[in-house]
Amino acid sequence: MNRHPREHAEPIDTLRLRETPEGIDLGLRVAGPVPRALALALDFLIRGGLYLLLLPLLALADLGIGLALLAIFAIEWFYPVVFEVWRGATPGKRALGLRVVHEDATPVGLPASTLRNLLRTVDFLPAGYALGLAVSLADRDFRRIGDLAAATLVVHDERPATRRGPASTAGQRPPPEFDAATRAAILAFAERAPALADARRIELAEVLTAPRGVRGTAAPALIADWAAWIDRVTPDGRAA
Amino acid sequence: MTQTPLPLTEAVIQLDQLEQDIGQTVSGQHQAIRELLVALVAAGHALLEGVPGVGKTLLVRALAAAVQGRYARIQFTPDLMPSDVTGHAVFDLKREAFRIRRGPIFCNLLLADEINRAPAKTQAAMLEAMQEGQVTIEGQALTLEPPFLVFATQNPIEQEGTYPLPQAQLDRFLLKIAVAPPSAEAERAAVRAATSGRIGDRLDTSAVRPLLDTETLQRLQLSATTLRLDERVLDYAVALVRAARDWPGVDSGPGPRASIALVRAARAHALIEGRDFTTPDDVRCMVPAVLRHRLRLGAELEIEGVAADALLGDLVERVPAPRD
Amino acid sequence: MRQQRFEHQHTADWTRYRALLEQLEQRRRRGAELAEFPGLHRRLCAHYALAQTRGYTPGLIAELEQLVRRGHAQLHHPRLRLGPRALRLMARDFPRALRRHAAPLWLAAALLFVPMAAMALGAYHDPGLILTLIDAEQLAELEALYDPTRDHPGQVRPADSDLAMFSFYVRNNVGIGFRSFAGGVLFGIGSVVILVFNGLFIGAAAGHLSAIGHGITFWPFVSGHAPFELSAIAICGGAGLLLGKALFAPGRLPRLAALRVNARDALVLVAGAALMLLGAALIEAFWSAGAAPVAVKYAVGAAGWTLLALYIALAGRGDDAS
Amino acid sequence: MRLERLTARLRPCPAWQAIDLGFALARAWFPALWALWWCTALPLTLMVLALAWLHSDLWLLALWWCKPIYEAPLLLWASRALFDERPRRGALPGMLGAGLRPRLLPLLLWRRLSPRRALVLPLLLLEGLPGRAHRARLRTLAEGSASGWLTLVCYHLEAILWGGMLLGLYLLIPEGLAGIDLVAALDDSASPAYWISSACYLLACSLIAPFYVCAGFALYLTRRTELEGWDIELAFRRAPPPPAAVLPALALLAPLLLAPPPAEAETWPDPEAARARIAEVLDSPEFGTTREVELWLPVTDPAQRGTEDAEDSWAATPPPWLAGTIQWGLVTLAAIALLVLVRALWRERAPRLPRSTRTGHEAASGPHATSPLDHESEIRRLLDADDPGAAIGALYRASLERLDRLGLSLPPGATEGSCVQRASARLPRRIRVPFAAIAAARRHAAYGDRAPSAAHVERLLSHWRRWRGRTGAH
Repeated sequence: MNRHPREHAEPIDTLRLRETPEGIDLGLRVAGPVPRALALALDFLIRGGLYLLLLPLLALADLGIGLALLAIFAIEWFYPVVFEVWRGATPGKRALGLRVVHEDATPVGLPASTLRNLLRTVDFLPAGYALGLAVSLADRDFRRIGDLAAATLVVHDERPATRRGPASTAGQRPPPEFDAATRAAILAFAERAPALADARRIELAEVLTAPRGVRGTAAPALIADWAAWIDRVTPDGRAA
Repeated sequence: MTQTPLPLTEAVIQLDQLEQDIGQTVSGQHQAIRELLVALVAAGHALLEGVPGVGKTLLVRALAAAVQGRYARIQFTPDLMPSDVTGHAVFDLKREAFRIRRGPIFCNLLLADEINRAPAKTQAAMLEAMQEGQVTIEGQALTLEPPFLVFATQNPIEQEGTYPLPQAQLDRFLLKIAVAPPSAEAERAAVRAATSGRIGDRLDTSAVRPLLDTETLQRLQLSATTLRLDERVLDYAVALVRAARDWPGVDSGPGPRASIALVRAARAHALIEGRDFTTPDDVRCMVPAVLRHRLRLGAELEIEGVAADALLGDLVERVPAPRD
Repeated sequence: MRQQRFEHQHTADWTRYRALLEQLEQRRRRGAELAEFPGLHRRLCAHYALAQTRGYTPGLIAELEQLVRRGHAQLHHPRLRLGPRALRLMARDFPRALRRHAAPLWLAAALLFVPMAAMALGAYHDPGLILTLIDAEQLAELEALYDPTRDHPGQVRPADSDLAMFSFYVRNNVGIGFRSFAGGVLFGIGSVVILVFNGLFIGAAAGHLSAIGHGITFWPFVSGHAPFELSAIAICGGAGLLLGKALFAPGRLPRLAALRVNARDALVLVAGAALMLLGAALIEAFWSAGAAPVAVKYAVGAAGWTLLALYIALAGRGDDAS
Repeated sequence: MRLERLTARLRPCPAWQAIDLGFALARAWFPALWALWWCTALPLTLMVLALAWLHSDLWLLALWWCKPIYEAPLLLWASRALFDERPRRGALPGMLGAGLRPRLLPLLLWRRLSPRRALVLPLLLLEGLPGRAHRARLRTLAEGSASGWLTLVCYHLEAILWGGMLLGLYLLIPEGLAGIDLVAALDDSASPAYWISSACYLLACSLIAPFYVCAGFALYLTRRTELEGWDIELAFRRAPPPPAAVLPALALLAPLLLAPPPAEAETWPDPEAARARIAEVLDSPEFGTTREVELWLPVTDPAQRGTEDAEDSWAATPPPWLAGTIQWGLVTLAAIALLVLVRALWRERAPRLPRSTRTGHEAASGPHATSPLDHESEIRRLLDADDPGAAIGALYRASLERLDRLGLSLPPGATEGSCVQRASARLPRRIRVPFAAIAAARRHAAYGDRAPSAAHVERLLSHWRRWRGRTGAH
C-alpha cells in the first residue's frame, strides 16, 4: 500500500484539487468502489435490456443473427465508450451521480475512454472485477487498472450551488476580523440552524459569540443577523 | 556612460586567461568553472549546489579575485536579519538625522554562503535586490551599481537545518551549478597543492591575477548580447523549454523566463567558446544548468529517486535538434 | 473593491457567458459567436479567483465556481469528428507507430508465427496432434467445413448468411485483438498467452487440413484475408507487449508514467489493427468464400501481403507540418 | 472530543461520498486495522476449529456469524485514530475486550442479519443508548445513509475477492500438480479444496472488514456532522478571536465526548427530547427522498416491453433483397473508405517531394528517405545554383543518414557537437575526421552565416564520397 507522506500532514479526504490552465483550483471528489460497483451493476442491467431489444432481430433468420451479432459486438465493447464520450458517464454512473474525467479535471475524451474500457477485460480478471477491485482499494484515488493507464478518475458530480436570495432583514455587520472561511460557516449555520436541536444550536452559536460577550438564545439570533448581512444583495452599496 | 562591446579576440583572450587562472586554483571542476564564467558573462546570478567541502566557496573567491571590484561575502545563518544584508538607518546623534548604513549587498560580486540556512524573509530581501537591482531602506530606494552579481552556495536540501528556496525565487538565478565532488585524481592534486609550502588549511587564491576591471566586465557582457543568434537556434531553445514543461513526471515546469535564461546562457557560452555566433550545441550544454532548478519533479519521480539531471539528459536526446 | 461594484461591473460578462454556455451545452454552436468564449472563460476564472481572495460572499463565490466548472467542461469538451480522425490514423499515425515500435511488434509476430509454423509442421506429419488442442467433435466440424467433396466448398451458406459470417468474424477477431492488447498490462503475460495459443491453433488447423487433403479448399479460402487478419492480431499483441514493456523496463520514467506514455501509442496501434480486422472480416465473408478460381485467390493473397508491406514501409512518411 | 484534531475532513455530504470517505480512512489505516482484525479472528478461528469437529462448513459459518466480534475493535481503533491518537499496544486488550461486551450481544443474535450493521456498530459501541432511545436514534441516523446498500455491496465485494482468489489459485496451479477441484471447493465440505476455499473467504473477509467498518463509521460521522453541525463548530473555533482576545472563554466550552468509550458520549439522554428532535429533523426538506432507489425499475421495464411489442409487429422473414443490399452497401462503403485512405496516403506523401528537391528538408528523418545518389545530385545542384550554404547542409544530413546506417544511433536531439562526439567515440578515424569537418562547416554556415566556399564543399564532398564508397561495400 502506497503510504504517501502527504496523507498524514493533511486531513484524510476524498477531495482532490486540480489546477486549471487558467490558474484556479477545481475540486474533484473521487468515487470509491461502493457507488462504482452499484453503477456497474446498473449498467449491467441496462445492457441486458439492450440485448433483449435485439431479440426480435432473430426473426430475420441468418440476416438477423448477423445484425444481432454486430450489435452485440458494439454493445460489448463500446457501450461505456459511447456514453462516456457523449455524456461524460454511462447511464448507471449518471444514476449514481458519477462522472468520468481526465486526471486534470477535463471531460474524458475518446482515446482515454477507449483505453480504460478496453482494459476492463484485465480488471475483470479472474472473475467479477476482482483484480480491478483489489487495485482500486489499494490506490489513493480508487483507480482501477484501466483508470491508471488512461489517467482518468471517476468522480462524484458536483451538486449545483443555489444562491440565496436577499434576506428580509438588513442584518448586522459581522466583526471585521472574520475571514472568508468563518463567513462561509456563518452562512452554513443560518442555512442548517432549523435542522439543529435547540440546545445544540445555542451551544454551537456560543462558540463564536461567547468571546464577544453574547450567550444564550441571543447567540443564534446574532449569527442569523450576521448571516443576513453577509448574504444580502442590496443595491445601496453597503455590501461587504 | 555608453559602452562599446569588447572585440571578439580580446574577449576570448580575457576569458581564456580567467578560466585558466581559476582552474589552477580549483582543480577538477572544469564544468563548474565554465558555468560560473557563463553566469559572469551573461550577467546572471548563479546558485552553486554541492555537498560541503567540494570548493564552492573557493570557486567564487577565485572569481572574485579575478574581477577588480567590490567583493562581499555573507554567511547565511538562521538568525540573519534582512537588514544585515541590505543595511539599515542609524540615528546620527551629531547631525540629529538618520543616516543610511549600507549593508554588504552594495558590492559588485556578492558571495551568499549557504543561502538556504537563512529564514525565508532574509532570502526574500536579498532575492528582491537581485531582481530589482535596488534596495529600499527606510523608504529610500538605493540602486545597486552594475555589475551586480550574486553567487549563492547551498548545501543539498537533504542536509539538516535548511530552508529550501521557494520556486519563484529560484527562478531569479540564471544558473544552478552542480558542483560535484572532484575525481580521485583531481582530489589528489588539490591535496598536494594545499599542503605544500603553506601553513594552515586556508586555500588561497594567489594564483589568480586581477584580470578584469568592472568596465571591461561590462563590455564583455555587452559583447555577449550582440552575438549572432539564428532563428533556428532560438526555436530550438524554446522547444526545449516547452518540452520540459510537458515532460511526463514533471510537476511544474520552467516558465517563460527559462527560455530567456537559456538563450542568454547559450550566448555567453558561445562567447567563451570563442565564437561570434550561437549554435544548438551551446543551447544543449546549458540545458542542465539553466533548467535543473526550474523543474519540480512529480512525487512519483522523486520517490523513484530520479534526478532532474537524468530527466534533462533524456529531454535533450528526444527534442529534435535543428538539422535543416 | 466592494462586492457591489464588482458585481455591477461584471454582470454583463457573466450574463453573456451564461448564454454562451447554454448554447454550448445544448450543442447549438455558432462559430463566430463562440470565438469569444475562451476569452470570457479566462476572465471569469480571474473574477472567481478575485472573489475568493477578496472574501466576497460565499453565495457569489459558489455561483462563479459553478459557472467556471461548467465552462471548463465545455471548453475542454472532446470534439469527436470520427471520420477525419480515423483517416489521419490510417494515413499517418498508425504506420508511424508501427515503425517506431518495431521491436515489440516483431516479438509479437514471432510469438504468433513461430508456434504457428511449428504446429503446422507437426500437425501435418502427425494428424493426431491437433486433438491436444480441440476435441473430436470440433475437429469433425472443422473437417466438414473445408471438405472438397462438397458441391461448392465455402458456398454452402445461403446468400444472406455471408453477413452473419461477417458479423461473427468481426466480433470474434476484434475481440481477440482487444483481449490480446489488454492482456499486455499484466506485464505482457496476457498478450503472450493469447498470441501463442492462437498461433498454435491456427497452425494446427492448417497442418491438419493439409495432411488430410483438404488443403485445396483451405488455402485458397484463407489466402485472401490472412495477410490482414494475422498481422492485425500480431499488431494487437505487439501493442499489448508495449504496455508490458512499460512495466518491465520503464526506463527513466516511473512505471505508471511509462505505462501512460506507451499506452498512447499502443492505442493507436490497436485502433489501426481493429480497422484492419474489420477489412479482413469483409474480405473473409464476402470474397474468401466466393467462387473465384484458385489462382486468382492466391494472387489476391500475394497482393495483400505486398500491399501491407508497402503500407508499413512507406505510408505516413510525410512532413509533420502537413 | 477535540474537533481540532480530526484527521479526516468531515462535512455534510451525500451518503455515497460519506462511504467513499470511509474507504479512504480505511485505506490510510489499513495495516493497523487489518492486524487488529486478525488479533481477534485468529484465536477464534482456532478455537472454533476445535469446536466444529473439523467440519469446514460449520467452521466457516460460525466464523462468519461472529464477524461483529472482530469488527468492534476496529471501530474503537478508528474512533481514536480519527482524533489523531493512535492507540498504544497497552490499549489493545481493552479494545479486544470490547468485542465481547454484552452490549454487542444483539449484533450477534437478532441484529446479526440487519443490513444496517455498519451503522449500528458505532451507535452501540460509542453511544450505548438504552433500547428505545437506541432505536429512535438509529432511525434518525439511518435516514438517507445508504447503509443497507453498503452492507449489500461489501458482501458482494467479499464474494468477488473470494471468487477471484479461488479462481486465480485454480488457474495458476499448473496442470501437472494437484489442482483445486472447483466443484468440490463449492459443495463438498469434506474435501481439502473446501478448506482452501474457506480460508480464501476468511482472507477476503479480513480484507474488506476495515473498509466496511470505516465506511459505516464515516456514515455515522457524516450524519452526526450534518445533525450537529460539527463542520460549523470547527470553522467557528478556528475563527479569528476578537481583537482583545477573551481566550479563556473558549476553554470553558463543554466539549462533546465521542472517542473515549461509552456512556458519557450521550448527547441527549431524554427520549422525549430525542423524539421531538427526530420529528424536527424529519420535517426538514434536507432529508427527503432517497434518489438511488427510484431509478432502478423504470429503466429495464420499458426495454422488456419494447421487445414484446417489437416481436409482435415484425415480419417473420426478411425481404430477400435485404441481405444483398446490406452486403453491397458494406462493400461499397469499404471501397470508398479505401479510396479516401489512398488519397490521404498520397497527400501525406506529396508535400515531401518538392521540398526535398528544394532543400532536402526531410532527409534526416529516416534511413530510407533518399538514396545516396540522390544526395549527391542534390548537393551538386545546390552548388551549381551557387548556394554552398544549402549544399553543406544537405551534405551534413546525408552524412548523418550514412552514420545512422552504420549503426551509430543518433537521437533526434543530437546537435552537431553531440553527433561529432558520438562519432569520435564509436567510429574509426577515417570516418570521424571528415565528418567532423563537415559538421564544423555546417555549423558555421547555418548559425554563423559564413557559408563555406564552393571549393571547400567540393573537397568535403569528395572525402565523403570516398568514405561512403568504402562503407557502402559491406
